[in-house]
Amino acid sequence: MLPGGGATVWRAPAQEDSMAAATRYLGKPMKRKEDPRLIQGLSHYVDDIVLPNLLHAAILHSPYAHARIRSVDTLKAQSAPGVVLVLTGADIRGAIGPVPCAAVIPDMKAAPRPVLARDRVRFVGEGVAVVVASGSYAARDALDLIEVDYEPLTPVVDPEKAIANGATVLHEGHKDNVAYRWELEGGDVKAAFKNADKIVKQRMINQRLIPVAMEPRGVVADYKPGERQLTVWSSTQIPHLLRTQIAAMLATPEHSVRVITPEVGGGFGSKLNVYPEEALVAYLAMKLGKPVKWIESRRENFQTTIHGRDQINDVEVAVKRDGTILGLRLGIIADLGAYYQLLTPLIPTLTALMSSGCYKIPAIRIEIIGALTNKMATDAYRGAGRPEATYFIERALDLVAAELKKDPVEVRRKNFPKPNEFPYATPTGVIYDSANYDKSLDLALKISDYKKLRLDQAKARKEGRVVGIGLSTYVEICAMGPSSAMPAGGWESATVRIEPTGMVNIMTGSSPHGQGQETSFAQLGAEILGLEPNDVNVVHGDTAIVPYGIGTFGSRATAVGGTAVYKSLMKLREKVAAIAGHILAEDPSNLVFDKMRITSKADAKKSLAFGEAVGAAYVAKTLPPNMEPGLEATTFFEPSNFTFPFGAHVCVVEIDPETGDVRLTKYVAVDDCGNVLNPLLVEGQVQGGIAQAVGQALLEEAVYDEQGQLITGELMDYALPRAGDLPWLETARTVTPSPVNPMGVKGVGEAGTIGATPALANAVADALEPFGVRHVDMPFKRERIWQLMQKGNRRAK
Amino acid sequence: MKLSGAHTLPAPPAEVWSLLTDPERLAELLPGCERLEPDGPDRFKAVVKFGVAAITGKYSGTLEFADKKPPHSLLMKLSGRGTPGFVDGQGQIELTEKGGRTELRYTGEANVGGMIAAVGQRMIEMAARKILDQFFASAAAELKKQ
Amino acid sequence: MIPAPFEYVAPKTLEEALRLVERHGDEAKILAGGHSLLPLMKLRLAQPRYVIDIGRLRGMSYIREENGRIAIGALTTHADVAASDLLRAKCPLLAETAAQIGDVQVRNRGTLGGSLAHADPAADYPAAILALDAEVVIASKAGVRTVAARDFFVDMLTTALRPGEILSQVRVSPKSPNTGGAYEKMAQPASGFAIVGVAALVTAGKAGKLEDAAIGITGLGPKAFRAESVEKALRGKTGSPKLFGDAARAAADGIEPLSDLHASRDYRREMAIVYTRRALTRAFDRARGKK
Amino acid sequence: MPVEISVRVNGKGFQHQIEPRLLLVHYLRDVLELTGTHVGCETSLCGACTVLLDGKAVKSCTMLAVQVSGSEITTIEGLAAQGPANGGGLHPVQEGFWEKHGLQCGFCTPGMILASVDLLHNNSSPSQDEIRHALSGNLCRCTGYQHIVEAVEYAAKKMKPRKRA
Repeated sequence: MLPGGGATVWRAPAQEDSMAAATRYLGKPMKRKEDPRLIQGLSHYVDDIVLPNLLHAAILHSPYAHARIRSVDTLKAQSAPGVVLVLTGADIRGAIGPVPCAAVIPDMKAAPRPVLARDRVRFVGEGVAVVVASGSYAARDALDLIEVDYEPLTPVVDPEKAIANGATVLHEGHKDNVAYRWELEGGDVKAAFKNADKIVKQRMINQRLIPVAMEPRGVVADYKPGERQLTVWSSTQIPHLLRTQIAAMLATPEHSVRVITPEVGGGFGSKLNVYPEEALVAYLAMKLGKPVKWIESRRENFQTTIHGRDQINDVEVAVKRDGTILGLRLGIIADLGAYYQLLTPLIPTLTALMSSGCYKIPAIRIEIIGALTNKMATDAYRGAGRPEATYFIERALDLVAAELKKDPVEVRRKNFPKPNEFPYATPTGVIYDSANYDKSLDLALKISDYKKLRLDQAKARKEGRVVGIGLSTYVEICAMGPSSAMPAGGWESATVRIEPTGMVNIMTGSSPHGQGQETSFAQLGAEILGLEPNDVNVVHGDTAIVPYGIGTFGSRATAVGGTAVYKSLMKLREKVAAIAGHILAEDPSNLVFDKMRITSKADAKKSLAFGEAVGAAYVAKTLPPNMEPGLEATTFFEPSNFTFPFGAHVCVVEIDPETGDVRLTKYVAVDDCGNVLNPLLVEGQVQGGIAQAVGQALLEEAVYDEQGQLITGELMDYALPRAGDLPWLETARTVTPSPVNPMGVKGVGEAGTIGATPALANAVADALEPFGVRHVDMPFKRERIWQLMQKGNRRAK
Repeated sequence: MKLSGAHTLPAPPAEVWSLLTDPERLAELLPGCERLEPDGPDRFKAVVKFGVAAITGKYSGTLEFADKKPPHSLLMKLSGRGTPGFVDGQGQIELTEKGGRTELRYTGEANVGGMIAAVGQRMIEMAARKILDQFFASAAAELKKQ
Repeated sequence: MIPAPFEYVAPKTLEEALRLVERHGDEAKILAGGHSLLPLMKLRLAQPRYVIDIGRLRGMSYIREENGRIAIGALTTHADVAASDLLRAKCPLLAETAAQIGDVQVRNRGTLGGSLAHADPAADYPAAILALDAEVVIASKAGVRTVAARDFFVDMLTTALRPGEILSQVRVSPKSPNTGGAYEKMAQPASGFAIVGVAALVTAGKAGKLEDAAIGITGLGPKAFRAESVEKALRGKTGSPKLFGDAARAAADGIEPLSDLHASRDYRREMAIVYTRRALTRAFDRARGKK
Repeated sequence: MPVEISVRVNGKGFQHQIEPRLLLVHYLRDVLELTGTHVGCETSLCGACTVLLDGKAVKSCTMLAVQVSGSEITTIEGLAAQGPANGGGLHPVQEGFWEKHGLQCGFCTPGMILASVDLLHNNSSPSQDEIRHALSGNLCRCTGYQHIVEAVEYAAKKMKPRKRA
C-alpha cells in the first residue's frame, strides 16, 4: 500500500527497513515466481528450443595460440554423412563484420576479431571453420575431417613480456602489443608522496578467471525469407544491444532482426557480450533458409567465452604515521587477450575509477597499460574492474596497518569519509552517492565478535595453529548509468501495460537471468497498483515485445531497470486514479489502491474495483475529458549518477600447517545496497557473490602454459567452489538509501564478490604473518601456501 | 614440455647413426609408427599412433633431420597433427663413443596442443617419457641383434 | 562431448564376452560402468572400434565370503562397496576408500573392476587394493588366473591384463580384530582424483607393537605402489607418533613423483609423507580399538 | 549399427532404435524431448545432467542410452508424480528449493534436486555437512549453496512423517 497522489514517490525511509512495515509486498521475502517452471524442468534454455528442420552447427577451433593458416581443406568434411555446409574464414570474408567493441579509449589500437580466423589465429580456441549438419553428432564427426595446415608462430603469453621491446607483434600494422596507455590523476600526488612518513609498496596479481556460467552459451537462428525476418535465440544478458550488433555485422536492417533470450543459465558478465557465433549462426540460417542451432561445449566455454580479471597492480600508498592516507600511485598492466570483445579495454578503467575505495585519499595517480597477448579476451566478469580495485586497496590498507603496527580496523576508520560528507567526490572523478561506512563496519565487528576473534587467534597461535582474520570494507560502483559515462547508453526502459481485464504486463529492457526480477518487479507492480504479485507478469528478453533496453549487468537491473518500471507504474497509477476519480466524483489524490480496489480515503463508500477503472480505460465511454484511451506507459529512465553500495566483511581462515590447505571457517558479511525490494533475493545475490570470491581466492585460476595452451581447459583442472568448500555465511544489512533513484535502491549483484575477495586475502595474509609473509597472491592454493610456510619455518630456525 | 635423457646403446656411434637415420629401420623402432615415407631430402612423411592404453590418437605429420654431423649429432624435428591435437617438437641428439658403445644424450622440447593439452596434462609428460624409453629399448635390442 | 562411432556388443555371458574380447583384440574396449572409458571417448581421446558392454553380465556384482576370503565381483559399484555391511565389518579399509571416490553419482555407476583395469595413476582403489594384498582374478578363454595386487599395476594406465582377458573378481582377506586401516587422501580440487592417497593397514599386538604394516600409495607416481621402506621401518616397533612420523619419511623412496599444475614433484613427495603419517596414525588407533 | 533399447522413463515405457554412441542425456533430451535434464560439462563433474536410474542418482552424460535398456529412469519432469505437468503437487525437495530460494538461474537445479532426492532416500535426516558432502557432484555457480542446504533440510523435515518419497 502506498500513499495516494501521483506525484508522491516512495520516499526513502528514515529508518532501516521501515519501508517493509509500511508496505504489503515491497521489502518482503517473497518466494520467486520463476521457480515453478525451473524446479520442474519446464523452462526453456536455448538448447531446449527445437524447430522443424533444425540443423546443427559445430565449430573447429585452433589448437595453436599463434599460427599462420596456410590452408584449410574442407573437402572430406563436405562429403561426410549429414553435412550440409562447411565454411571457413575465407568463405565468409566480407559477409560478416568483425566482433564489435564498444569501448573507446583515446589512442587505442584496433584489434578486431574476425568471426572465423582467416590467415592467422591468435589464441587457442579461435574459430577456424564451421560445419552445418543434420544432427549435432554428424556435425561433430565432420570437424575431425577438416584439415588445417598451420605454421606455428611465437606465442606471446606473458603480458609484461608482450609489451616489452622486441616481442612478437600480434596484429599487422601494430608496432607493439600495447593496446593503449591511459592515465588518470587527481590531487597533488607529488606533494602527497613528499609529505609521507611512510610509503607502502606492493605488487599484486589479480589472476585470470573463467566465469563458467553453468549454462554454456548457445544460439538458435531462424530466417523466414518471405517475411525477411531473422529470429535469433541467444543465451545473452543484452538482447537489444545484441540485435543492433547482429544487424550491423550482417548488414541487415535492424527492424528485420528479432533477438529472444529464453531462460539464461547464469551470466556473471560472460554473456554481456557479442560473440562470433551469434552472427555466424544467424548468417548460416539466412544462407540456408533453415533454422540452425549451435551449443557451446564446456571446453569451448573455457576457451572462447570471455575471461575475467588478469591484472598486475603495482601499488604505492603514501601515509602519515597516524595512519592517514595522503596519496596513492597505481600502475596497472591489464592482460586483454588477443582481441577485444565488447568491453575488454574498458574494464581496467573501472579499476582506476574505484581505486580510492571507501577512503579519503586526496591524491591519486593511475597508469594503465593494456597488453595484447595470445589468449582469450578478458572482459566483464562479476564485478568487472571493481574487485581488482577493492582488492588492491583493501590489501594495501592491511599492509599499511602492518607497517604502522595498528589494527586494520583502526586504519580504515581513520580514513573513512563521514556520513555528512556525502555526496563525496573522489580524486578519480566519481561522486559516491551515500554511505555510512562506520555503521556497516560496526555491525560486522559486532556480529563476528571481532575482539573475541583476535583473542581466539592469539590462543590458537600459541597452540601452533595457523589462523587468520580478514577484514574488508568496500565500496563499489554500480547501477551502470548515466549514459554520459557509459559506452552505449546507461539508461533503461520499461513499458507497463494494464490489460483490459486488469492483469498487468511489465516489459523491462533489463534481461534478468537468475536474479529474480520477474518476482521483484511483480512485487513492485502489485504494491503500486494494489494488486497481487500474481496479477503482474514480467516480460523480458524479446526485442519484438519489449522496448529497446540496455540489459542486466553492472548490478543495474533494479536500480536502473526497476526505476523505469517504477516510473511507468506511477504514470499508470496516476491515469487509473484520474479515471476512477472521474467515475467516483472524487479527487484522484484522495484515492488509495489496495486489495484490487480503488477507494477514497475520505469516504469509504466511494470505491470501485481496480478492474472496473481499467475496463473504463479501454471501453473509453467514461473517460475524463481529453484523456486518451488505453493503459500503457513507457519510461526511459536516465539516472543522474551511479550508485555506490558498500559494506564490511569479516572472515576467519585456518590453514593446515602441514599441507597449506586453507579452510574458511567463518564468514560475516554486512552489505548496504540501499532499500531492497525482496530481501530473499538480495541474500541469494550476496551468498552467491561470496562463493565466487571464495572461488577466486582459494581455487580458481586460468592457466596458459608458455605455448599459450589453456591447461585449465575443463572442469577437470579448473576448480569451482563446491558445497563443502563454504562455511555457513552470516549475512546482515544496513540500509542507506541512494538519493540517485526514487526507490533508494543501490544494487547488489556484484557486491558479495567485490567485498569478499579482499577479506579472504587479508585473512590468509594475516594467518601467515607469523611466517614473515607480507603478501601472497591469489589463488591460495595449497602448495603456494605450504611453500611460504616452509620458507618461514626455515627462516625461523 | 622439456625432455632430456641419456641412454647407452650397445654399438659404436657410426652404427647408431645409421640406425637413427635409416627411415625404414626407424619406422620399425618408433612405437606406433604406421608409415614413414621420404618427402624430400632428410624429410619424411609419418603416420604415428601415439598414446598410452586407452588414450591413443593417430597423428600424421613430418619428421626432419637437420644439422647432421655424422656420427656425432643431429637435430630431429617432429610435427604431427591428429584429432586429439598436435605435437610439435625437436630434439638435439648427441652421440659419444664410450668403449665401443654409444652414449646417446638428448635434450628436446615438445609442444602439445589441442584436446590432449587441455585434459591430458597430467599424463602427457609421463606418456612421452614412456614412449622414448620404449624407443631406446627397441633401438638397443636392434643394435644388439647385429 | 560426442563419442566417435563404434560397434556395440553386449554379450550375455562371461564366456561370450571373453570370445568377443579375444576376437576384437586392441580394437575393442570393455565397458563396465563406463566412468573411466566414456569420459575419454567423449573427448575422443579414446576411439575404440568396438565397445564390449559387460555391464549387463549377470552374477558379476556381489560381495560375499568364500573360503575365508571376501570376494567382490568386478561389476560391483563403488557405492555398493562403500555401503557393504560385510566389508564395513571385515574389511573397512576398502569400504572407506570406495566412499572417497568421485562423488555420489560416480560411485553409483563406477565399478571396482573398471577402475582397477583402467589403472589411472590417481585412482583411489589401487592404494587400498595394494595395502590389502588383494588378489585380482582374471578370466580368459584359457581359464582363470589370479594375480597379486602388487603384480597387477604395471605402469601408468597399464595392468597385468593381457589381450583377451577380463578382470572378473577381487579377493581380500578379512581383517583380524587387531588390524586397523585408513585411507587418507589429498584430493585434486577440481577433479577429485588423488594428488596423493595413502591406504594404511596395521596390525597391532600387545602394547602397540606393530606386527604388520602395509601401505599403498596412489597419485604419487605413474602407478600405485607399496611403500615398502616405510613398512620395514614399522614392523616389530611400537607404534607412536614419533615412529609414524619418522617412518613416513620414506614414503616416496625410489619414486619419481609426478608433477602437474596441481602439485609439483617436491610437494607431492612431501604430501606423501604427511598423508602416510596421518593414515598410519588413524589405522593404528583403529587397530587399538579407538575410533 | 543401430541398437534397440527399451526403457521406462517417468513411468512410461519407450522403445527406440538408436545409435549405440547416443548418450543417455541426449536420448532423454533429443529423442524423448525431456529437456529438463541439462548438459553443463563433458567431464562428469557438474552434475547438471543428474537423473535417477532405478532410484539412484547418476550422471546421464556419462552413460550410453543403450546401457539403461531395461531400467527405470526418473527425470525432473517425472519427479512430482502428480506435478503440475500431471495436475498435482510438487515433490518435497522441489518445494524446498522453491521455499528456500535454492535456485537462481535454475540450470543446475534439476540435477541438484535429483541428487538431493537420492541423498534423502539413503539418509532421512542429514546434517548440513552431510548435505554438502552428498552434493559434491553438483556445481552451482549462483547460490553459494547455502539456500540449497536449507532447501534439502526443509525437504527432509517435510518427508519425515511420510518416510519415503
